[in-house]
Amino acid sequence: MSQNSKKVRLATAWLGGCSGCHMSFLDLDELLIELIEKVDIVYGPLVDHKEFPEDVDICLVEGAVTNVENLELARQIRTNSKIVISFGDCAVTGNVTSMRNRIPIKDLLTAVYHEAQAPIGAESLKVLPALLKKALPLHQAIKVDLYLPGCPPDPERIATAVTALLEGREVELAPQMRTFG
Amino acid sequence: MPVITLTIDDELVSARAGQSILEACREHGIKIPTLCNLDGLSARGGCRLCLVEVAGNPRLLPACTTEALENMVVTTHNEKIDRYRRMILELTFAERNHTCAVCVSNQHCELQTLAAELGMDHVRYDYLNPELGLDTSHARYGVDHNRCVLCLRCVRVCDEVEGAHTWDVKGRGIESRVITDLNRPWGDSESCTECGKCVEVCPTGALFDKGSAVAEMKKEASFLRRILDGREKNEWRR
Amino acid sequence: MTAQAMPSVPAEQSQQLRFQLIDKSLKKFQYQQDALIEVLHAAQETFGHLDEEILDYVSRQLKLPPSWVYGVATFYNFFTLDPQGEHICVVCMGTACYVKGAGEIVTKLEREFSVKDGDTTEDGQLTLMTARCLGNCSLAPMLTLDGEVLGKESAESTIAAIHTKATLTAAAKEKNA
Amino acid sequence: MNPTSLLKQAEEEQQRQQQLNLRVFLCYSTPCIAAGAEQVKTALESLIKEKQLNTELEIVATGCMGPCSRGPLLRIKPAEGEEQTYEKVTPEQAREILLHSIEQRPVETEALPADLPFFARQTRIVLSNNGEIDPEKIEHCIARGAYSALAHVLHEMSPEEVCNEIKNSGLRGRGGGGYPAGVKWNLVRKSPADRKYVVANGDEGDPGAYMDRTIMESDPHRVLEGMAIAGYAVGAEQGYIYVRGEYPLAAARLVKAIKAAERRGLLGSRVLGSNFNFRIDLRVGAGAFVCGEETALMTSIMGRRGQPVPRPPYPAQSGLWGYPTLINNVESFANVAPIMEKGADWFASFGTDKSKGTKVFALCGEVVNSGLIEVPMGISLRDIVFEIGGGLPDGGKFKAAQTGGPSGGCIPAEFLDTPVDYESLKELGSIMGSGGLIVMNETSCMPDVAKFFMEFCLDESCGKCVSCRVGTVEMYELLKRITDGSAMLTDLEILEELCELVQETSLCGLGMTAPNPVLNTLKYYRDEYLAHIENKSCPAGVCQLDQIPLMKLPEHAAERAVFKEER
Repeated sequence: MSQNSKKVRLATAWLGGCSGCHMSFLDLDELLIELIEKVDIVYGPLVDHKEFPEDVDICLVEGAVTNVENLELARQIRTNSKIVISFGDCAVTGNVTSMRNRIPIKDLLTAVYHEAQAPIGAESLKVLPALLKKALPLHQAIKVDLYLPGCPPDPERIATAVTALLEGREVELAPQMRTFG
Repeated sequence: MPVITLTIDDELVSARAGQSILEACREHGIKIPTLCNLDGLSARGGCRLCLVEVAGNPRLLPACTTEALENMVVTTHNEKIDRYRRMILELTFAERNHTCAVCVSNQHCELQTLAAELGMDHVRYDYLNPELGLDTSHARYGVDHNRCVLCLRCVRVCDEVEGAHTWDVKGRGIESRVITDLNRPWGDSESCTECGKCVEVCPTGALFDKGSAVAEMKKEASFLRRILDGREKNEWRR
Repeated sequence: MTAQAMPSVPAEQSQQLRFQLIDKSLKKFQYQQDALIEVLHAAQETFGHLDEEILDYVSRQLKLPPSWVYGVATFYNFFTLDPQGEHICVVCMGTACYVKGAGEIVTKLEREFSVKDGDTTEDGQLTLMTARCLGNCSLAPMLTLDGEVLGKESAESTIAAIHTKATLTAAAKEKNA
Repeated sequence: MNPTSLLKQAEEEQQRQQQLNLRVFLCYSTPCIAAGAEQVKTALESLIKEKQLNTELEIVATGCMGPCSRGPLLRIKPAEGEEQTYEKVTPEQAREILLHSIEQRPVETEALPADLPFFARQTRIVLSNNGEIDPEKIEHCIARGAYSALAHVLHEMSPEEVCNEIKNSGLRGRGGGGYPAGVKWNLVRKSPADRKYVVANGDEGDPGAYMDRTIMESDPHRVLEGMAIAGYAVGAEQGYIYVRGEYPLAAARLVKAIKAAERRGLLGSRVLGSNFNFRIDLRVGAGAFVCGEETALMTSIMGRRGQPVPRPPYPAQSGLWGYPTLINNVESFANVAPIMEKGADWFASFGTDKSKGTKVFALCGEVVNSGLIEVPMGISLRDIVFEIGGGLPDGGKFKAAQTGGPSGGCIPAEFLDTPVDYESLKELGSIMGSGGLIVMNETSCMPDVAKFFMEFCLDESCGKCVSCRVGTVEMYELLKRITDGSAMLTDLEILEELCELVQETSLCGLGMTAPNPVLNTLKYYRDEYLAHIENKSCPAGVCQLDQIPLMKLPEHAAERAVFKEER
């Protein structure tokens, strides 16, 4: 894909989350311009690629693993990425996404798709990917190399981590940069 | 008061006889993580974060309840102790629903800070996701059992400092819950003096001022030392 | 159970009599706060359970904070805050009983009487409980039905024994009526 | 009473017993009652009434005789001739046995062989009165020497001498820990305080253990006497005996025994005419296993939530209400009087180098003769299971012996010849514990057994410390997943690491030992765990294994849409 073979292949993925972590990524502002010189963004909501590509160097994964589709994608990510980063609280802890874990799936779907204000009806359920019994933090589904907590992780954290990785250094976050929430 | 000498982390330090290892460490600026402990309240030894190694003792001992003794050799940090502390935090986070992002105490929470400081960045155990309630029957305060870590600071401050003993614990094991009076809504409590000490000493967002939104609940427990010094050292004259 | 033993006494009076039984225990222990567990034992024996009124009474008499009393009452398995069924079946889940199939007995009882371990049937007939070893391991699997020890039980024999008890009680009630 | 009148009463009672033609001992302990001992007693009593035999014989309703699986047990002791024991006696057989014995005709019901290994291989010190006395009759106990050791101690020995005698005997705590009793006694004796306490721990909670219940039910005075001797030795005037709430009969008998002893001046003020005062009060537990832990037990005696407190300080320094307290297990106290009576050397002649005396075990599970046994320390497990226990029933194959309850472990067949003592069992990853010994055959699944004990521990955790409160639940969740098919190999690593944490960081013994059954079964039966996880098969055929790991994709695409979930 990329003409410059030296560029790092970066992917981002959006599982069960609100996309806030991706928004925070966009908040990198001018750093994005610097970044884009060093990396190719090869997959994710920010670019238009249908399939998760091979040979990804770094993948930032937002969101908890909450349905079968998430799980399949998580596995593809693991198989094809060198470094997988749990990106934001939903991926790291399950966070808000996992607040449904106490509720039986059946009750949950009934409440959302049948009793909610705009009923969608049973038919549409057939196209929804099946929910897992519990929304899982990413590392309980696949092996994770680095944790970047925060809801969302602020741009400073993202910059610190990504810069270190691009420079081939070990990522060291100061305590105040690794708080949940 | 007689003074004793002991070694903490390879350094010779002095302490007053009768002091706990934790107190001795604090006076010398040696940091040991704690959660259930609070200066001014009785020591409990429940959170297990302040466990230290004492030479000659095969078991790790809680620094808060273990008396510092002459010639004791104490290690407060090493690979094993640090790992255990992180694992204990993992268990604490897995026990209830600490969804930091939507907590009133977000960014002002002792548990959250401990996890960041000790490098506990993910939980490997199953989150237990218990079904827990919220009691907002009190006019001024609320209790959210989802955030409670059972440090029992509220129980102790209410009993030891305020003297009301409104709080206690019901049940046991994983079913333990803090309660007011006969497990009635807090707002109906006959013994509660509404002093709010319990809220201020609570390390997490379990006890909060009503009306606080996410990240708005800041707490200040330093009043405790002032009250106690005033009382015990007769600093406050009548 | 005491209530059934004194059917002619009006409810209010019998309640009063029962509080007198607690008083007796309180006096025996000279209102010492340390005797809380003993007093709760006496109260539970008299009333069959410990409700709010009883706990409040005990806490006032012993001059203990209510939450303290509630905490103690809920710490120990013996004390129950809900009224018990007419018949109480306690299945031993000690190791010897477990390896000899006590778990299956509990499952089948739960199914037969539509009751969960620790709960009472809706009609108030049966309370099903499990115990951590009743110390009669040579009788494994064993259980107690209204305090009577039944040894080397099967799910079927237990269900039959409970039905027999229930029938007897029903018959006795009919006779009284 | 004074020592002389005590002796006199003992002699009088012995004479009365000798004048009888026949003494009939009927085991009247809970298992035998459940097996029909009550009906046997009624039949015998009506026969006596019918034939007016009451001057020639007496029926003694005794405590546990031992082989509980053979109950009801009846023993006939004629004034002359051999005594005979009969098993599984029906009321009809009992009538026949009694009639024929009294008329000196041959008894038709078959008696147990006199050299039955169940009895022959035992050494009875603690249980020496079991089956010989009616525990509710203090005269029976006095006739067999009860309180004579106390009389001797009070009038002939100094407290220091008593402590040293215990020390020299090598007696170790029978509650499981095995701490040298003499050391503890001396610590309390030397602790300066104007008030001290003695506590007997009868909160026997290990599932599958009922030694202490039997001792308290069958020979309560033995325990009381031991406590009084301890009180004299350490300088305490008040004792508490804490009985598990599940044991109402033991509590009732102890109350009776205390009253009877007080009435005779064997307890209370000026015991046996000395200057020593000693009161014993009973405390009945209310259903909390953790109260078997000594510091939790003491908070419970004080009427509080039975939560342990960190040690140090130890009870010997600061126990009940902050005063020095000697706390020992009921069985430990039951060993005291015999030691005082026969001497430390005599006691030390039983057992092994480091573990002296005998140990009472509750032998049960898959074994022909289940019941209560007392054996010298150092006997092999094989002798216990196959000689005394008579092996496994129905041709079952021995798989493991579980000792130490939820704090112990399973000992596999290859270690059957290990001597039973504190150190050897510990080396095998189990513990002596209070004395429950459960035999398991091939139909027991080890991960399932580990899960059973973990469920016990999480239920009984007091909740004070995080490691035990949450750790036991998480260990249980992992074991549940291993046994339902939803575990991955990584879960095994997490489990092992968690076991280590809970062991090392829990506040009290409950948490510290809760991982033992897991670690121990992982050590000897790891292949069983692996079979569950990797092959989804349970070698013992116990577990269903019908779940898939949470993070595993359903295999069929059809299962991936929501409507499948809804069905």
